[in-house]
Amino acid sequence: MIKVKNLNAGYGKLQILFDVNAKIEKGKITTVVGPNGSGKSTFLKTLFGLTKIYSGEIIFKDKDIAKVPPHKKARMKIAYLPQTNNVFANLTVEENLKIAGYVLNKDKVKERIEIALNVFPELKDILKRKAGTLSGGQRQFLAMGMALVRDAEVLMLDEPTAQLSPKLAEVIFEKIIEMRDNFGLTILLVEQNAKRALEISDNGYMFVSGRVAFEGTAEELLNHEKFKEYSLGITAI
Amino acid sequence: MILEGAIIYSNLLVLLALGLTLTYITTNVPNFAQGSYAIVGSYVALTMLKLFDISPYLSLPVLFVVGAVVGLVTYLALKPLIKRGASVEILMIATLAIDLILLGVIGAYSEILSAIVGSTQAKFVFANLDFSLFGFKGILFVSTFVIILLLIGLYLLLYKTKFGIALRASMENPSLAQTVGIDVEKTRLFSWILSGALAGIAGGLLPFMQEIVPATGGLIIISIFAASIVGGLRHISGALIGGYIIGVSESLITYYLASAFGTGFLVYGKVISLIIMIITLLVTPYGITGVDWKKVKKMLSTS
Amino acid sequence: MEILRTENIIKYFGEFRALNGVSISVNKGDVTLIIGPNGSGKSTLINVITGFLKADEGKVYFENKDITNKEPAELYHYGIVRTFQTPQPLKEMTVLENLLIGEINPGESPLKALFYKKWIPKEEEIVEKAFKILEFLKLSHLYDRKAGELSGGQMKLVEIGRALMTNPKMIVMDEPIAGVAPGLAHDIFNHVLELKEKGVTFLIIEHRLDIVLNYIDHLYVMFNGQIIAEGKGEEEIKKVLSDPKVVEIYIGE
Amino acid sequence: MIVELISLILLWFGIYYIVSLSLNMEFGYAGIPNFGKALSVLVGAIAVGGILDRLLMLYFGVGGGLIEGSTYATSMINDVIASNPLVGIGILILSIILASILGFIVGAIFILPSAKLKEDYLGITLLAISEAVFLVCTYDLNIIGGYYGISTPDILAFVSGEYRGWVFTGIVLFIAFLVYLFFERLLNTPFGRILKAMRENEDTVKAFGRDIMKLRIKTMAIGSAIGAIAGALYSLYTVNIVANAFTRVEWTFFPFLMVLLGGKGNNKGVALGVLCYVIVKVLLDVYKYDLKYTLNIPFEPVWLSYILFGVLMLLILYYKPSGLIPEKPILTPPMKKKIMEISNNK
Amino acid sequence: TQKQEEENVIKVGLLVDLSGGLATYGNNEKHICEIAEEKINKYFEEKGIPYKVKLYVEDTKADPKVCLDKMQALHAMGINFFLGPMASGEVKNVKNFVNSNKLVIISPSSTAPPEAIGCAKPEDKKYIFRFVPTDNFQGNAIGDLAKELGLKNVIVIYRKDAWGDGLEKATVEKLKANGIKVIDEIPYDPNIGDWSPIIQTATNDISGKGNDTGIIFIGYEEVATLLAQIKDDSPLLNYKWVGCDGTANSKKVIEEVKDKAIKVGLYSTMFYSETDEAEKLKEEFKKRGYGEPDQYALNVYDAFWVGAISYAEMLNESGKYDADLLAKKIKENAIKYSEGQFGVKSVTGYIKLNEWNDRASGNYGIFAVTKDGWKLVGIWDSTTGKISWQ
Ligand SMILES: Nc1ncnc2c1ncn2[C@@H]1O[C@H](COP(=O)(O)OP(=O)(O)OP(=O)(O)O)[C@@H](O)[C@H]1O
Ligand SMILES: Nc1ncnc2c1ncn2[C@@H]1O[C@H](COP(=O)(O)OP(=O)(O)OP(=O)(O)O)[C@@H](O)[C@H]1O
Ligand SMILES: [Mg+2]
Ligand SMILES: [Mg+2]
Repeated sequence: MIKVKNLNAGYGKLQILFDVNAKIEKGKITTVVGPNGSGKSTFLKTLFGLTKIYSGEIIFKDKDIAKVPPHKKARMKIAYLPQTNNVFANLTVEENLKIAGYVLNKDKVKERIEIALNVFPELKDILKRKAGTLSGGQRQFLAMGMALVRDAEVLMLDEPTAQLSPKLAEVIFEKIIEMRDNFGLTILLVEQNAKRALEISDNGYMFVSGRVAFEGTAEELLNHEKFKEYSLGITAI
Repeated sequence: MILEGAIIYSNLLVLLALGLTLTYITTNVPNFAQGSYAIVGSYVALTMLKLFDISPYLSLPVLFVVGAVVGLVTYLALKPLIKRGASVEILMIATLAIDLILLGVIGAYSEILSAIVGSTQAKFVFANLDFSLFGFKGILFVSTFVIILLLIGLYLLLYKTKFGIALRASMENPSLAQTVGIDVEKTRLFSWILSGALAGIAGGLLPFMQEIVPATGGLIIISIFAASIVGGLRHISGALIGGYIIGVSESLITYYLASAFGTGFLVYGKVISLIIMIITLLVTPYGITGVDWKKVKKMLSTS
Repeated sequence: MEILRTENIIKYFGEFRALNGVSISVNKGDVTLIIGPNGSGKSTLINVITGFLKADEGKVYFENKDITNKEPAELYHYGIVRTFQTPQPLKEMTVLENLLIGEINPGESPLKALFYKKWIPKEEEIVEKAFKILEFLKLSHLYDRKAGELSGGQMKLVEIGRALMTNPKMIVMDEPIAGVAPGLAHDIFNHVLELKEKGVTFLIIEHRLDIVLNYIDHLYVMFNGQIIAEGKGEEEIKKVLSDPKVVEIYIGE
Repeated sequence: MIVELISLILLWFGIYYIVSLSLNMEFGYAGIPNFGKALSVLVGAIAVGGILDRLLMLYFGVGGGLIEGSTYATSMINDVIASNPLVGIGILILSIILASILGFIVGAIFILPSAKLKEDYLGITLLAISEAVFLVCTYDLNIIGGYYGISTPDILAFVSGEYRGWVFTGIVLFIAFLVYLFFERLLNTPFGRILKAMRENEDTVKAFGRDIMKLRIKTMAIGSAIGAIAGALYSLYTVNIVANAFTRVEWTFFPFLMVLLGGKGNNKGVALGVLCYVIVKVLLDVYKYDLKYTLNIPFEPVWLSYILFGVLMLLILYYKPSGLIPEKPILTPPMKKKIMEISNNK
Repeated sequence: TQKQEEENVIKVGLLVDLSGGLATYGNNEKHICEIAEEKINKYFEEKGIPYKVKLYVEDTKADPKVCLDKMQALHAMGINFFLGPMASGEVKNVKNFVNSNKLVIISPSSTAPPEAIGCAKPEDKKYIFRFVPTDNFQGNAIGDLAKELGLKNVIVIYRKDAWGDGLEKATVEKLKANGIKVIDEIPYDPNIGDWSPIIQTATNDISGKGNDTGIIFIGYEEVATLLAQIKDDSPLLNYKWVGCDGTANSKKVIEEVKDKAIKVGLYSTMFYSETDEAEKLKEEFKKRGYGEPDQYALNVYDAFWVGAISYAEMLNESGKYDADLLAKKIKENAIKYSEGQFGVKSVTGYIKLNEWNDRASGNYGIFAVTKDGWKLVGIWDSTTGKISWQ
């Protein structure tokens, strides 16, 4: 679905990603793990066009979309859920959901909001509240709900389960599986809840210092040395 | 009489404050050039009057368009800065620079116009051109009508349409707005155009009340800001409430103070309105529309 | 020995009652964990304890002193330090500066600032300490990076690092390891244990039970603004976690 | 002509640099949107005009109203200064002390609304307070003579006319330099750091034990004291005080422009910003007439100069959106030492 | 060569308000100075005087600080002789700069007493000329006019700035001396937005008063705005109004509120000179499309002439700029010029300067609004205080 070739990207003059090559397969879940600051979020942002690309290609449906502006990507049915600042704090929950369906027509939006609210019934009681007053977790599932409203083919999720209770985190993982299995969505997932994420994924990538340190199936990654190093701590002050 | 004047004055402040609030809500830029936008409108209205003999009321649509162009040009001037992620303060200072440019343009234009018309056009009013209805001044009706129309329109636009939500969304978090497919560029452009257009209209009506000189924009900007802020910068109805608070305290309250404590007080209209604004803000730190009424109700019911 | 106690805290947001009579007790030198579904009021409780929200009713005692509704700045001087769930970096300042703020330096008084002698020694001390903490958090190579330009997890780490700069009696942390790589998360909790040895008390909110359960002494479960279960010691904690109600509302199958 | 231009540029550089430095501490460092900066400058004038003048009138036993009285009293003191320069210098020092004390007090009170107000609301409130005081001082003739104004002593009455400008410029530059040293010393410290932290995130600063209100009061007290010094110097330079000369445009907005132009949070940057502003302004004032005659424009060159000035400022902002010299982290000596160590180890 | 040309140019700075509240006056002064510039250059050429005058106009926004800034800049360009500034506050703010740099200025409109602009002795004001009498003259004229009009009670509405304040005080003093009762003194903010508090206050004051009551308006052309905002059926329009030189001959009044002005008369005082020179100048002014010049514009016109002639004489005698000589010349030439000794005539009548270099002479014409516009209806004689009605 998406093919990344020799991607070099960063913020202004600061290069973060170095020669990244990756393949996000259609209808599969691809999970990216890695230490903090290794460039996972930057990778997603770059795919969506929110950073500076120095060189490389991003092939989507046989087209290089490296230079397509983000709001147009949203229209190409690519959805992206940022890690931080992922809701509009001054808008109400309802307005947030509505605006998530900005590129859809009215009826479609209604329908999608319906779907999102069924997945996150907790949102129903707080529709009129400003998103800025929500608890951390509530905010997170509002953001997820917004991703659902978008009706995308490709879903890029940056730590969707952070700050969620174990129960809700599990709900999210199940939804992700469901979206792949029932709707055929292509999903690119970044998670620090790495073990669980890889358990449900097809493919796995590991980033270290802005480079791809591992590429393979999720299972391979789970059993790899590098993964163990990353998930068990050893250092101390 | 005194009430009529106060209402008209407040209406005009509301109009000016509306534009300010609008760009603030949608682009986060406190626009110091808002006053001068209006004055551009005033001079265009004057031109229409002097050269084509068109009453300022009738030229309101033209002013709407001219104001929109001024808004557009300002936005284009600010765009490189917004693109480079300039801070709010930088943008605000940039609008100051634009205000200065507008002052220069207006001044130069007033000279050119004077040369064409054959008399000094640096200073003018339309008050004498006004009609009167039921013993009230025409401007009272026109300004009230325009405000009602604009408020309803803006309210529907900002709070009831998808595009309105998009406007507010793109101000708050442009990059997130892009991820949902909003063309942030377009929304910004639109709100500057609209804000300029509102100022253009205000500019056509202002001379019915007060004298216009090239620097008038700079003189009234404080009252505009005061109105916009005391009502609450985050909501368009703030401009309405704020305009009335400032307008009424500048005329009505000042008048009553003067009749109680001596006519010397009459010059302190601006001071009194500023003080009332400060007090209002100290009581309601986020402006009147920022008050949490539920909380107030609870407080009242418990005490 | 008890260090912190809350009695019947009630907190409203408008009409909504976010805390509905919360009483907890934290023992000195313990690591106490609060869990509960999203929106159950955990952060609100912590905000009340640390003075960022004012309780509508109820009392908070710290070392048997009434600290209800005191200003956050004052509570710091009682020995309470906190982190925020959403990181609060000083965005335009460097990572190092972000940490240095953790400790108060006499040079922050304008009068003393003019006389280097008055504050240089302290400054040397905290700079030294800050670099040690950065090293530990794997951030030392980023010491001069602006905090606003960090990754989500790194910001979280800076948040923790700043709290570690001080020598408080109690550290209150709101989801410290959300978004932190699992290995580093373990490291952080190992460090928590080290500090605990030195007598520091911890009150923590966290959802990542897979990591934190190994490190705690005391557990509270919150639901709808109330404490619904409590357990002290390994046994009791296990019991609480297998309580069907807790499983239903929080842990899931 | 060149000589006069340089003197003019230096004089204004000095005065505005003092104002801008203090604004930079308040706004650039502490993040207080002090849109009432003009007030502190006006306070300096009040210290000289409202207090010192009255003292002089008492001393010389001049009766009558302040406006005429100050004229006579200052005329008498000028005669004294003409024969005894020390008196002039004494009055300069006295004025500076009076201004900074009064500025200090006013600044501390002025910021109190910030206990409740944030950002824009605070900014406009400070502006409103400053504007209200300005208007009252303009209309009420008993404070500093309102729109008539009052005279102040000529501290350089012993210097002959053609050199007065130069000597005064020297004094202003010297004081500006001292103020610069003061701020460098004051702000490259944990104090400066905590101010910036407050600007960035108040909650964090609160959580770590600092009293925001106290910090603000200290900042504004110092800032206003310094601003008042500029006001006093300006009054002594013009040898009189006219209340409506202390407008928000000249003493608040333009200093903001200078600070942002130069780069907020950076005292050296601010110097560059002030210099740019002053040079552009003076050169435009002077050379706009040539523009008119070469371009043959059909209106007064004054308008052209407004336009050009605005455009130039915009261009600088485009070119350097975070100021000519962007903000740098505060490096205290121990930080420098440690960083050196690290880079040596690499 | 260019350098020679440069040396033969007399640079004259004009400091006026072009963008603020006094913009119309500023523009009038600017335009009339442009006319003067042409005429003077022609005159110099005809008389074989080897100089040219060149005008440099600056906008002070009526802000004393800006005024000083601009004067400094102009001085740096080598300008030593200035016309203006307009307001007393501005004059005061530049006073020291003028004295220490030995510049010479002639203000056409600053009327505050010398002590109020910081001059303790005539010596302090030796380079500062004002071609306008201080407020006492006009105050007396208005006071006498009110008396002649048969007024027993008056309300004074005045502009709250140095100009309005001074004239108001002088007028009230004279009114009281003339046995007229001042019911109320109503100040207004020069940047006023809404006149209704003023109108309401005046209406309250005047209600039930007999027709020996009048309204004295001391301000500028904003009287037109004020009148425009007064409703047609307002009682205020049933009384006589008296204006001053700020309102006299205002074109705006005729254009915008002629009917109301006719109703109240709007008797306004203005400097009067018998010469038809003024008429010619006004004609010329109108012809160029500038409208009607005001009193201060006429003052600055004379100031320009006297200044230019004196400057040229100074250069002839000493070969360079010499402030003391120039000041001396201006004082002498003011009289010669008034007497027509240079072959041109004063447009504001006889210009006699007192020891403070302020104008100390002048009769006032009384103008009123009639169906045919402004009309001279009487002349007040400064020596007798009598009015001869036309
Ligand atoms: N400022 C506020 N205004 C209104 N409601 C609020 C505000 N802050 C929190 N709430 C509400 O109070 C409830 C408790 O919120 P709180 O942040 O304490 O939850 P939490 O237990 O920390 O949840 P999470 O695990 O998701 O962070 C939630 O329903 C939340 O929406
Ligand atoms: N806006 C920015 N400007 C400059 N540098 C940035 C910016 N955002 C992130 N960085 C830097 O880029 C690097 C990679 O950041 P990124 O957010 O991609 O990490 P990540 O892998 O998502 O980490 P985490 O697990 O902590 O979210 C980090 O070193 C970070 O400091
Ligand atoms: Mg990330
Ligand atoms: Mg929480």
